[in-house]
Amino acid sequence: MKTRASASSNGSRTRNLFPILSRKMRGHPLVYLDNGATTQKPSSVLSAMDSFYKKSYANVHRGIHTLSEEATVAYEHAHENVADFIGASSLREIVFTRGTTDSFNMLSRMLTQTFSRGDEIIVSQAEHHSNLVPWQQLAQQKGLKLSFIPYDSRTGELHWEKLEKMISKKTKVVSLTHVSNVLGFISPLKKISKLVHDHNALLSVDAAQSVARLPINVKKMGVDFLSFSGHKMYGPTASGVLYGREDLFSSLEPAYYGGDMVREVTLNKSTWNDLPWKFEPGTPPIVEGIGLGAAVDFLRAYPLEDIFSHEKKIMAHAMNGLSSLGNITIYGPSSPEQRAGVLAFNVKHVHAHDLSSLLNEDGVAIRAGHHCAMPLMTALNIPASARASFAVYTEKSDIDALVEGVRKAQTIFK
Amino acid sequence: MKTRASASSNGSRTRNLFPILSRKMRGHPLVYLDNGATTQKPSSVLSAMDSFYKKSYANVHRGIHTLSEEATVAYEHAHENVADFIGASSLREIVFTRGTTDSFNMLSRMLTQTFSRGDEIIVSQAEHHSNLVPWQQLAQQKGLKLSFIPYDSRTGELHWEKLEKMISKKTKVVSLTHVSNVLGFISPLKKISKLVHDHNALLSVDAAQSVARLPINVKKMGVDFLSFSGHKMYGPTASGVLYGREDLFSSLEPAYYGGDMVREVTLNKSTWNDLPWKFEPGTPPIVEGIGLGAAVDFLRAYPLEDIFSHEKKIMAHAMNGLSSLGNITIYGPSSPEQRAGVLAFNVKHVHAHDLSSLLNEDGVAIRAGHHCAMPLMTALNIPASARASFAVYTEKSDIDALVEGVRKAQTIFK
Amino acid sequence: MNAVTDQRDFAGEGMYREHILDHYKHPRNFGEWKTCSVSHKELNPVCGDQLSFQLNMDEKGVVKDVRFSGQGCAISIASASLLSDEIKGKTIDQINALSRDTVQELLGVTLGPSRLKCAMLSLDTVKNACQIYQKYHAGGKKHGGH
Amino acid sequence: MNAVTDQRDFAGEGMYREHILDHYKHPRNFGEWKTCSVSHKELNPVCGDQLSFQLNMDEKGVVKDVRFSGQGCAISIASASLLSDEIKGKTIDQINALSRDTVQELLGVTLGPSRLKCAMLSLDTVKNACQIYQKYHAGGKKHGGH
Ligand SMILES: Cc1ncc(COP(=O)(O)O)c(C=O)c1O
Ligand SMILES: Cc1ncc(COP(=O)(O)O)c(C=O)c1O
Repeated sequence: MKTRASASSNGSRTRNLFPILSRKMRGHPLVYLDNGATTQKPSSVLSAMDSFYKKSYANVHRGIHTLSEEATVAYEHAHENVADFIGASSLREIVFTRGTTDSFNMLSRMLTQTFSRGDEIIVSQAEHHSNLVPWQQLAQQKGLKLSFIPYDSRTGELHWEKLEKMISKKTKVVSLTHVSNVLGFISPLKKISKLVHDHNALLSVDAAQSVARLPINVKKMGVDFLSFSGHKMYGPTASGVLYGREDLFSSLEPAYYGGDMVREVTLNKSTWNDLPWKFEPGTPPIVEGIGLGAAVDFLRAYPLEDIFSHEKKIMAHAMNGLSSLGNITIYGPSSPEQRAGVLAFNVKHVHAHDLSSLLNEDGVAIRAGHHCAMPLMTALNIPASARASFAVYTEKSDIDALVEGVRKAQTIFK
Repeated sequence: MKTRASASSNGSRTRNLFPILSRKMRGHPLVYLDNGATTQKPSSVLSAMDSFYKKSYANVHRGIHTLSEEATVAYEHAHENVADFIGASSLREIVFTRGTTDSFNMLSRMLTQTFSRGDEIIVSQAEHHSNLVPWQQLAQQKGLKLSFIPYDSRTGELHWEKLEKMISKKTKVVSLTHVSNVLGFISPLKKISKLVHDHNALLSVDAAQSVARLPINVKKMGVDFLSFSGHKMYGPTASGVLYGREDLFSSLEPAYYGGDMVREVTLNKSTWNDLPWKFEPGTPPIVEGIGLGAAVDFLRAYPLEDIFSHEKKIMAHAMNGLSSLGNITIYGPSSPEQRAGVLAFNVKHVHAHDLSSLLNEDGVAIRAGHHCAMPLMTALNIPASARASFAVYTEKSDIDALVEGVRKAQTIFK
Repeated sequence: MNAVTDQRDFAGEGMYREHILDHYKHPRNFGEWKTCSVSHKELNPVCGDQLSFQLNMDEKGVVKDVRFSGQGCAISIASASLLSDEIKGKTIDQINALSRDTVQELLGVTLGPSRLKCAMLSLDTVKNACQIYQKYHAGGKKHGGH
Repeated sequence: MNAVTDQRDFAGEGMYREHILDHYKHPRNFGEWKTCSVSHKELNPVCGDQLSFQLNMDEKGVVKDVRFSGQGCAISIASASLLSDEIKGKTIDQINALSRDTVQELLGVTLGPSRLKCAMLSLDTVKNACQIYQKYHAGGKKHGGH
């Protein structure tokens, strides 16, 4: 598991680890550039799940028989694996959820239970709906104030300086994306963390786009809560993580209830299980958790430093290639150095949907639309954009296919 | 898919469809009698998921490229398949959740949002924590009344007659298990439905234990909401269903928020997507949903009528075998005819944990504990019980191994 | 015209055949009248497409003429253009009978679920315009019990 | 004694060897005193097991004698019985140093995660009893900084 394979030098060997990438799309090789939506899965992750179902499957935590003991050990080990991967202290800080959205729904409910009317939540104008709508709805229901760090059209990032003026004694939590799923910028979390903690607020981070792109250490970055999805880090759907600092998790009341998260239940009263189980009601995503653990092993075999620099090279190649065509607008920071794996753009006279359909005819899969970030689209004053997003298996030739496809579209629509 | 295999006559052929059942446990064949906790998976379900990951995997609903279109069609088809399986009108009534517990958390939040202080919720003393703790906690938070249909020690079921006296104008919802996960009884849903609807209340049913054991038709049974888990019906973990009558679903506000469940989002306001997507925030359990669809195909190939009568024969064989040993207490209805697949019992002088450990040495997997139904254990005045629970692959020889193991335990502990 | 053949082969080659591009670049019946029998606008927030249709009806409830305007992708504009020709001379009942298959046949391609939404925006807009017209002209020919 | 070998081979054959059954059926130091230095009761709600321990300490903080009572499965009762013998003559620091491995060595089996909980109830109860004793006898030997 500790074998290191350099992502950049072994592009095509990496590709071979992903069964779906050998699929032909109408005769063309599959060029999958929709990794921001979800990544493909390596054989190691698929076989970890499949063989678990075939050899050790059972429900966890309460069974005494061998299968249940094995399942429990494997499931708990996956928590430890994730804890280690993001620099958490122990599995007590790792709650397995069903994805980033689930993490934010859970976290926002647990936190706002402790807030009072007039307390403030700060998010940004560039958040994915997943880190916006839960706070927005709960703020409305509970009379909380929701404020937004605005988009900065000069830098293609957020107006970071404004946070300093916005934050106050009323601010209870600041919840921000680590890497924007549209603009691709990387938030300066260390600085933000200091500012947030100086004001006795909490910092929650959306790592959906960053966890498989750059190294994360929650303690070094000073993050109090971290949310991410398994399916965007080479793991299965229906898996995800909510990390929380142990002292915070200990004092928070759960927001979801059911079996396994309880210690004692009477008809009218319940007490809660130990961490992290008090936040995992019902039969958990057992096999998905095991798949997530295998995805962590996969990511560890590169290291993330290499993936980060690999994707930066791909980014530079893509930004160059597209710009050279002319009539292309690229959103986000202009330097590839300040971006992580996500490239949104528009082609003059070609609607993003049409571009995506045309690219698809040549086997190139990109995303087109609002990327679940409608308020950002409003700020950018566009209804939709195209988005290419990269992964460990993305090669320069994939980018060449993209650029060639865009060129063709320009000809067709000129 | 429509090939019918009679479950009763083809016991051992059925066994061959489940890869894990060929595992040897310390030289013994695996006798898996913990199906109430979770069932094993047939090859068809495992390969549906594995090959989807290897051939058509992508995120659903918004992608324009071929993989995303294929994934969307497959995921939506799984909804239709489930709708058809339980007699729902269309996929608009089928929300994919992550399991029964998730369904109840979602449903209880959505409903109690519409209740007023003093309104009443009725559950029973025999509910799984999953259909108790969410209502209990929300009742407390919102000043609602929670009442309980009591356990009836004469029949081993619930005091059904009492519901008639309890129910009133204040009653907004009655939420009951279809098959008890401890007592094995089958609730008389048609009668209950009439009573509940006569009082303008809603009927929510926990079908976790019934959906893979007896035929269900929500319209014929008069059920307004139905919750169940994929992993207890030969499908994957992290999959589940919340069925809701379309008119009710249409008028309910969602309880969880995020991408994909919205139509339009501005910084301060959101509107919701069409049914059922307005209740499926974020990237849904895509592959799990497809696995669930494959599990439905599997169940359809028998029919459930046959599974039901097969499990009843197994039940009779087990009740006879255990009773003949003496010093055994069986919980629930005394006639196998009134039970579905679940058999809880205790052996005098042998703690259920020790029994389970001893059986495990001979490859027999049963459950021991409170089965996530602590209030029922209190009513039964026991701290724990053993539980054997059956499935389509359970054979008489499995029961013989169980009975022989219990006999051995009696000798050891005598 | 292409029949809907293999479910799995969405939007085969030639989705952007001359036909569609022609209607996109030179939409028929494009523009806006000052007055008309009924006008209606719809929006697809998912992709930002918006279409507005104006209908002129005769006393028998037949579409005499039509104009549309708006913005969107090639599929949505071409569908609107093709549909605007198609509905001329049709009764409201005939328009209500038009289906997603009609639109795909007009386009000459089979669309996957997401592009189908682009294509259906025009039909939805036209049908809703007809409904509004009927509501305000209930005195005329009633919506038959078919 | 069995060392913890293969993680995956929990509770191998002979989990109910004579040794454990003997301590279950004839628990040592079983019973209740009227008075003692400290007494403490713990409950495992998951399986309903409950154990109560009484300790008599000498002036140096050494366990002179012990009694336990309660109900539970064979593993929890046998662990309590074995542990009650083991702690006699030990200091509180020595008791605090006892681990889950100690208990498994006393039992002579390796337990899986759920049965381990049964086995650990006695050790948890004893350790918590010691902590309570120290709290109320803080004047004596302080809990060392190890
Ligand atoms: C009757 C009943 N309800 C609810 C549940 C909870 O299901 P899950 O753990 O899949 O959420 C179970 C299973 O444990 C059950 O047997
Ligand atoms: C930045 C960001 N946050 C949150 C999400 C939501 O993740 P999921 O859909 O897995 O819940 C996504 C992915 O769509 C994302 O890119």
